[in-house]
Amino acid sequence: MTARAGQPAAWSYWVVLPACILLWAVIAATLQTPLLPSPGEVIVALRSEATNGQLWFHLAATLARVTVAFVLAMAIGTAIGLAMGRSTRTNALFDPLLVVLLNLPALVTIILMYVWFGLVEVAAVLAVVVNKVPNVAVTVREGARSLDPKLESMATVYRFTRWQRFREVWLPQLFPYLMAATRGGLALIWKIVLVVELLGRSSGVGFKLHLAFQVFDVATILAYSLAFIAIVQLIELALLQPLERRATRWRQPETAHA
Amino acid sequence: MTARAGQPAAWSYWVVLPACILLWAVIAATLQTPLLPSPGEVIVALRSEATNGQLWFHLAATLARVTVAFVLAMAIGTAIGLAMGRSTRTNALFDPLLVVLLNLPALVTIILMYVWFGLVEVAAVLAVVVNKVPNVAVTVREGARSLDPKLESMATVYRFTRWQRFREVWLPQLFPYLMAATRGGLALIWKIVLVVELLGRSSGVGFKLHLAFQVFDVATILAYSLAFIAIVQLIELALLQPLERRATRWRQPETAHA
Amino acid sequence: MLELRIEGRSFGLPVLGEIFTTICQGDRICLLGPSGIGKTTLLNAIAGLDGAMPDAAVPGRNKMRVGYLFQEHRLLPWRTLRQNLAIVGAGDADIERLLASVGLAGYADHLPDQLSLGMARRAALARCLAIQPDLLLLDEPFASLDPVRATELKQLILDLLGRYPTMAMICVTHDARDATELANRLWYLDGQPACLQWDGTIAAQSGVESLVQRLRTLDQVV
Amino acid sequence: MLELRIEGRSFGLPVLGEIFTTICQGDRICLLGPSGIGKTTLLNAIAGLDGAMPDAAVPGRNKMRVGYLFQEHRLLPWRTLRQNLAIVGAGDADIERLLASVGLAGYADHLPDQLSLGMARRAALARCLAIQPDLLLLDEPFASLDPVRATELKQLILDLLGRYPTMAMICVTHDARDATELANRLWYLDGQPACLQWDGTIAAQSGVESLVQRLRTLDQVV
Amino acid sequence: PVVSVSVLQYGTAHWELDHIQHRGLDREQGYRLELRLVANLPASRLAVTSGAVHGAVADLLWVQSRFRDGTPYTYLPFSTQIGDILVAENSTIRTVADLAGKRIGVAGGPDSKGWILLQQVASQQGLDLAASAEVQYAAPPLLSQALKRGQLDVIVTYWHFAARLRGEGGWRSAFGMADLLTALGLKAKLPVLGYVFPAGWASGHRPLLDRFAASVRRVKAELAEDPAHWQRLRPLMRSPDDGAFTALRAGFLDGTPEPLTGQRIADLHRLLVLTGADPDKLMADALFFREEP
Ligand SMILES: Nc1ncnc2c1ncn2[C@@H]1O[C@H](COP(=O)(O)OP(=O)(O)OP(=O)(O)O)[C@@H](O)[C@H]1O
Ligand SMILES: Nc1ncnc2c1ncn2[C@@H]1O[C@H](COP(=O)(O)OP(=O)(O)OP(=O)(O)O)[C@@H](O)[C@H]1O
Ligand SMILES: [Mg+2]
Ligand SMILES: [Mg+2]
Repeated sequence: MTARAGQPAAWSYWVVLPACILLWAVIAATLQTPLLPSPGEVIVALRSEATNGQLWFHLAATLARVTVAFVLAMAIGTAIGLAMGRSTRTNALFDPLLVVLLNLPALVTIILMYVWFGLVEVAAVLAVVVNKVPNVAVTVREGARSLDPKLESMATVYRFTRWQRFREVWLPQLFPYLMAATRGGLALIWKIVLVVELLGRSSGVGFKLHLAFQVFDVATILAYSLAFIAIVQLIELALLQPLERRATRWRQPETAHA
Repeated sequence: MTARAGQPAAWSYWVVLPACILLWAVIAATLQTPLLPSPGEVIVALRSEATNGQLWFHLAATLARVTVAFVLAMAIGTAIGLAMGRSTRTNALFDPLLVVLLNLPALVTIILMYVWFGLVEVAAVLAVVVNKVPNVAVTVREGARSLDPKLESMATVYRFTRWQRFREVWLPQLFPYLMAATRGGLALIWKIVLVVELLGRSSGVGFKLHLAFQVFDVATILAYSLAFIAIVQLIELALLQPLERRATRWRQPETAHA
Repeated sequence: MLELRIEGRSFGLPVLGEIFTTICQGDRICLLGPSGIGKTTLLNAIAGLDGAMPDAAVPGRNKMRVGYLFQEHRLLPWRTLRQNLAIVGAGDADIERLLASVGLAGYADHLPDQLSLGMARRAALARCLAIQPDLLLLDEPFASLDPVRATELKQLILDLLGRYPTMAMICVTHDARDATELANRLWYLDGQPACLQWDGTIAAQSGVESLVQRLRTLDQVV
Repeated sequence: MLELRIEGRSFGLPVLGEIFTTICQGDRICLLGPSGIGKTTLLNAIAGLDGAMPDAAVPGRNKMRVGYLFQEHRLLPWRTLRQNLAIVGAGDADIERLLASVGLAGYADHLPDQLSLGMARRAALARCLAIQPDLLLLDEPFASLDPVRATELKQLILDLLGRYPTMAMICVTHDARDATELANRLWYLDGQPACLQWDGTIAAQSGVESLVQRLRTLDQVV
Repeated sequence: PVVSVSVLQYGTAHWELDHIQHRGLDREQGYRLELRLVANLPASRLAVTSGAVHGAVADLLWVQSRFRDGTPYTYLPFSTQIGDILVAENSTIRTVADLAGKRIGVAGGPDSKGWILLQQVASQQGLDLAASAEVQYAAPPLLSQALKRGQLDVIVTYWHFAARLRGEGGWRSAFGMADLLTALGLKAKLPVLGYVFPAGWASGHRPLLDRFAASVRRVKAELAEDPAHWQRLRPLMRSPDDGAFTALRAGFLDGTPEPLTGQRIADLHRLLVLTGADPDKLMADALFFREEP
């Protein structure tokens, strides 16, 4: 119910997470089980992986896959979502296919891709893209459906070019949907990449996670997960949030104050 | 660019999918490899699983898990998303935690849940919920951020109760975001349930899929996948689309016609 | 009834200056002023929408029922007129009666987007009257209306004010004639930051011409 | 310039009836009619927004530049006024000049939501003039404006029309005075479905009173 | 009393445990065997780790690494099958040295014991396989496919995946795993797979475990004696065709371990050291289940 106030203090980003880590440390210290390593142990694991170079190697491999797959999936998914959201005919035609692709288990696409293309990088990335595109499309479609028809007709009267219409009219309205797709998408892609790597790659965080999982080395599992999460957190703070602030500044016109 | 015309003909839903199946049949017939079974073979596999009762047993198990997890995840995720979207303070506090939870690999949560709670149903469902909630929250948060402040102040002046504000003002505006979360969510949950079943249950489609994977029985893999997809398709046609039509009718006021 | 103590409002730049005055029961105030001067800002402040006014300073405001006709209609676009009125608490019979009184009989089951702008504003006026407010805030109620409709609505409001003598009204308008017909008190907002340049009573008999003349002088002074 | 052949428009129920007329270069038409009768529907049809009019029937419309002041402002809320004007093709100097001419000098870098409604409508008018239209469609350009501003804008439009004699204008208004001052031709829309009850010229010398009288009679006839 | 064991459905251990249940070998010994079927190996390990079952089938290296991490398990031998190194019938690969420069697929990742042993032998011959060959880790079914489609030259995989392929015809072992062990100076037929039970539970239920061990011994004997029993198990082996069926049956029986002796335990310790275990932290002798004489 509270109005969206101005920019919150920078420190407020660093309250809950540290508190959670503290809680984790306390629980870990009480339980004393190898299945819940303490934050310290995780950092030790992280440091050892970092110094022997494994961390960088596998993280880089995963990041490369995530980046390529993300860019492809967002571009294709947005195009499909727009087309389906703007035309009920197109939607009716392709909706059943979308539902199928959306719900095809990652396992299935991964197997099929590996089997057809061999255990190669292209197959891995393709499997991820096939898994993610329907997700983006479904989100963007909802956005395309709720585009404001009043601004549409304004754009028609003033003869906006296709590019202007996309950039000036659609994009700002689709922005929240694209952000949702980006955030959820980054997470989803990385999770699929893990499975892809687990089943048929010899590098990447997924591969390492599985090795650690074999021997229940939870500390290493967490170390690798957190390393990746730290990168996402960085993307979030350095890229997504500034972008979001810039793009939604118009939404928060100052409210009157005494 | 086309305007959203009226309701598309019912047949248009049944063009592309059958065409794809036909294409599949043709490719399968030309390739003649067990790695791409023909639609016929998949149906035979489906029928045999159906008659020996396996299909129903495993499908029911999976569906039950999906349903419970879905309802829980949507409810919790919506509440969190709303709270974070409405207050920049709350958002700043919990955003880092959300990013962590969002990007925690399913494998990690599943292992931790199973290890802590044992291989019980509760752990399985909980693992899915933990995986899905951040996703819903991220989507709904975008929706909550773009709520119209003009209607907010109208609701304040006319003293809407909390419930009225939620139901009459917020829900219709959040609807597209909730639909995106529902569609993407059903898919995601079912994919996580597959992994959850794989790792620690003795029933469910995920269990069956992996058994089939061990011997590369692609026909059975596809049979089970498609059985579930058929159910989602049914939900889509019988529930989601009518709901969507009802809820967005106001968006498509008739346009003038000659 | 309401003691107004606004120390100023600003959006970065100051918009309203100090405004101290009292609104009494039965006051029918017309608020005039150039476009963009701060009339809507003032109404929002009175309705307590900007959250800047300490509620303690206004004893009783929380119990006061405010009917606010916004400058845009702000009907819920996903609800029919009937539902829009029912949400604020109007009964079924009331709804039919109110819609008929603003000339929208038969439109109860239309969505706001299925109406013309003038019709939607009339529906919003009906909603505003439906809650039987203690304080009626009207932001240009007769904009987008043809003269016949405008006269009808003016009469409707006058009737209502006559029926509930404790009700107070603040009505933004740009039309001196509206002011003389509706109001017994006039606020003229102008200046940088804007203050009430004129807060006085209007004698019903003083003609439109003299008011227009008076406003014109004010305009030149500021 | 434009031959209007509307066989009727309906939203389920018929709204417009048959409207056959011609708009010539230099025509300054004021469109009057009760609220909710179909004025906006007619403007949309002329602008080709409802997609119902076969374009072949209107030779040259596709090359015609239409400047449409919608009843709501329809500025892009995420763009400043400067950007909103630049998108439709206005140069930097033009933007400053146009904004100044509608009384918004210094507001070029404001967002539409940072303006009052009257200011936003003036900005929309500036956008409408920025494209140097062949046909100017104005849906109540003076609503929400104080008399001083309204007079200024009226003068601005008159100047423009004088400067470009081939430009045609259709202006919806509810004010007979506006009509006599702006127009040389008058459309009166009324009826069920609505048709042009009156499509005639206005002699500049015929006073407001006589027009008001005339409209009143029309009102009673329909 | 109950002994619950988590096994891979259709896995090799499932065959004998199912036979125990079918023949009532558990009740004969005065306990009840409960099976918890899972779909893959990690699930089985997770089950025993989280305490959902008493025991599971695991390999020795895993038990050792869990021991090192502070979770000891009692180890009861199940099979001596280490895995297989498979090439096409017409392949030129016949010795370890031939592997240089080839595309090798490895099941289960770099920790799999067949692969570790292979590397040991190769390095004795001065060959660094990890560097000189193109190694690809993947799930066993994917490897079988990749081999068939010519995307790999040789795969190091689990014995039953290999048995199926050999049963189909067209594939052969490049060289015996047993040869690798002898090349490393180890006895062949070391029990590298076993039933594992948390050590704490095992010491508290020693008599029960004895009875379980007895029924395991019985079932192996019965399966070896009478081929007819195998016909009933055929669906559990996923109804293989005759070639694969024979290969699977032979492979299973071939893997039957001898009872553990001090000598064998010492051999197992040497094997562990060879595969990289810390010699100072080897599994205690007491953790190797030795039947009462
Ligand atoms: N959200 C906002 N952010 C910044 N400035 C604002 C905002 N809202 C209003 N203003 C400024 O406050 C001033 C007064 O606005 P207000 O809407 O009160 O005018 P008004 O008198 O109602 O005008 P009109 O008759 O055109 O409706 C304007 O100059 C406007 O630019
Ligand atoms: N989208 C729509 N769906 C259904 N009916 C509509 C729609 N738009 C307009 N109408 C109907 O068409 C009629 C004419 O509407 P229009 O907006 O053209 O009126 P108008 O003359 O511009 O009125 P105003 O002066 O109030 O703006 C109204 O009765 C309205 O109910
Ligand atoms: Mg205003
Ligand atoms: Mg209109």
